[in-house]
Amino acid sequence: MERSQLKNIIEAALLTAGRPLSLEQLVQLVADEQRSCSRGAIRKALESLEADCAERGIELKYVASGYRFQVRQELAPRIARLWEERPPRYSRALLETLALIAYRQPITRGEIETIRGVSVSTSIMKTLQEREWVRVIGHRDVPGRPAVYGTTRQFLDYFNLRSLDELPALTELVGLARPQRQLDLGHADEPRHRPDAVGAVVDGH
Amino acid sequence: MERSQLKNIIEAALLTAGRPLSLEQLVQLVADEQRSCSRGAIRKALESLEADCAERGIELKYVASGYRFQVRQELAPRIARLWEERPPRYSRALLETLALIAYRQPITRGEIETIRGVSVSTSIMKTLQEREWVRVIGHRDVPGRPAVYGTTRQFLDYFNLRSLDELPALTELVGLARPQRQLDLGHADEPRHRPDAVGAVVDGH
Amino acid sequence: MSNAAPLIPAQDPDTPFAIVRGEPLTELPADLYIPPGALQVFLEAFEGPLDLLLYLIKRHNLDILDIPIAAITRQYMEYVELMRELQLELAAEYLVMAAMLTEIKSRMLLPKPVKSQDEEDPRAELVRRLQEYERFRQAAEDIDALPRLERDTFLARALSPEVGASKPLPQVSVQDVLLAFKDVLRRAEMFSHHHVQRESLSVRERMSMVLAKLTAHGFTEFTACFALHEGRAGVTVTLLAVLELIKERLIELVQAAPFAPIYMRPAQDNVEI
Repeated sequence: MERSQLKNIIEAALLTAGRPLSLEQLVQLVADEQRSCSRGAIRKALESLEADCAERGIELKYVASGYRFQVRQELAPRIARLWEERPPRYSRALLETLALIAYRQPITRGEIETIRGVSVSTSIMKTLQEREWVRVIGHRDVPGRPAVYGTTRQFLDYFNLRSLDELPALTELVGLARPQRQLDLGHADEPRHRPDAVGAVVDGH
Repeated sequence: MERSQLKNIIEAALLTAGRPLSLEQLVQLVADEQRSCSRGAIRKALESLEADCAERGIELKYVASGYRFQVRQELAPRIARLWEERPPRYSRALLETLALIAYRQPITRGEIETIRGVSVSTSIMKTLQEREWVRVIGHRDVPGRPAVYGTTRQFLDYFNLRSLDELPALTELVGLARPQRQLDLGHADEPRHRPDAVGAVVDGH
Repeated sequence: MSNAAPLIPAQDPDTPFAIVRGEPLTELPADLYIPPGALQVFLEAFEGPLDLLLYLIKRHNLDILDIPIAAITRQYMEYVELMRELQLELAAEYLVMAAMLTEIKSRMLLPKPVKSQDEEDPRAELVRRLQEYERFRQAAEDIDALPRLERDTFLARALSPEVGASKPLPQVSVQDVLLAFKDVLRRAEMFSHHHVQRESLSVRERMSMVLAKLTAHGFTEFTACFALHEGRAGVTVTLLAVLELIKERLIELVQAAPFAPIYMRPAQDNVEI
């Protein structure tokens, strides 16, 4: 397969899939009956496609589920004019719930409520799940066996992230005054939340 | 506006609109507050975009309702593998939204959200409109003048109906073979629980 | 709020201390002489007692690690009272927090004979919770600021070729639609007392047709939407549809003078009082 032909197939596939495609999926896609195509060749083609975009209004982006072409951020306001509807805005309650699930997964609804200090509405949990940003990844082995939630790859894709690592870092807890010192330590022991371990489970999906 | 910037906007617009764009629509889109852009300039940009595609896997096509990018015919068999691997299907959220529009039209997005108890994602409304099953048929005269949606001729055609009258009434559900239990399986959309893997994570936390 | 002595008078007047519905708020309505509506918006903007407390702490430029508990409790209680007076729905969590604050206050007042090393500041737990919540409040803002699809970027797509192996579209059956409808109604608890009548559907359909026509053509003569060849039943359906559209404020009837032809048009922006 010629180089340019390979590039063309990959470009066409990424533009029609309607979702990001992983390197693995691209390997399968371009594999011929006769011969397969190395991951290296595909990586090269992707790099070349990326370079082709340098001056253009779209870019090749690598997110959690793979590669996709998307509009450059600086053009987005103008492109948004194509639609009558404004982009959805999310409430603080929903974003705080999402943040807690993202940084503290696996987490139960009850635990979210404890940290936020208010109950979490069912419609927020439903909205997060319908968006496929969040899903039930198991049940905590305590009475009532409450569901524990985690974020999905679609969440990462939507927010232009490759992995949970790329989430903005949580602010450090500032040193507490004397009497609270111990509490502070108790907290600092907790590793800065890096749910890579969880990532494995989520990725398995 | 520079030539290349104009090209970039047009290219990005055609690649994201999800529908062909007419020259008129492009003129409006690129029009600035300060100055407008001649149809000639846009035609030139389109020609240049077309030329850029000469060696690529996609081409700029002019169809009845305007311009659009599409994958070259000769690549079709390759791309088709994408769908073999993962036949597309609609989410429950989309079907419920469609059903509410069909049975409750004319209806606003807000009304759909009230009944469903969940916010409706913009991509669902876009998908339904791109499929030409649903369209904006007016605006409700309340603050914000929200769009009201109704079903289309194409919707009836697809479902082989002469008129909405022929949509089954709810009472006919009784006669449907599909047992109640299967409905609840809808919840099984939720990715399946994998106790071992998750358990490990939960415990490890 | 009315006669409470301000805790700390000094604060930068230009620093927004709260974001209410996306708008930075640099000044709190100083007393009750503000329209209750505005206050309501303000109060509803709190995401719960922790949020409210953090706001009070910021507002008065307090050190979160050394909260003057008596003063903050008084302020907190004033808000809670205010919410009650305005008959805002007051989540139970606000009252639980009120009890917690009162308890901390009384423990702070207890004389401490010997200061033991292990003794914990009564405020410790509250401080911990406030800080924890604040982190995630910030994290939520950070996530909101990430470039995201449908707002800061859009997926680029090209059409698949038309002939041959074109991208298949998901298949849906009428049953799927009906089941989805039934499902959503059941969830909305409308199912038991709501049956869809064939008749009402034909009216619904006609409503869409009339509305689409008016949206496309603007003014249309009232009589023009009736197709006489449809017979009495058809005309009745159209009439019902028009009446329903008027009721739902989707269209309006206009008549220039008595006995002049009646026109229909899509509902306009009416002057709001």
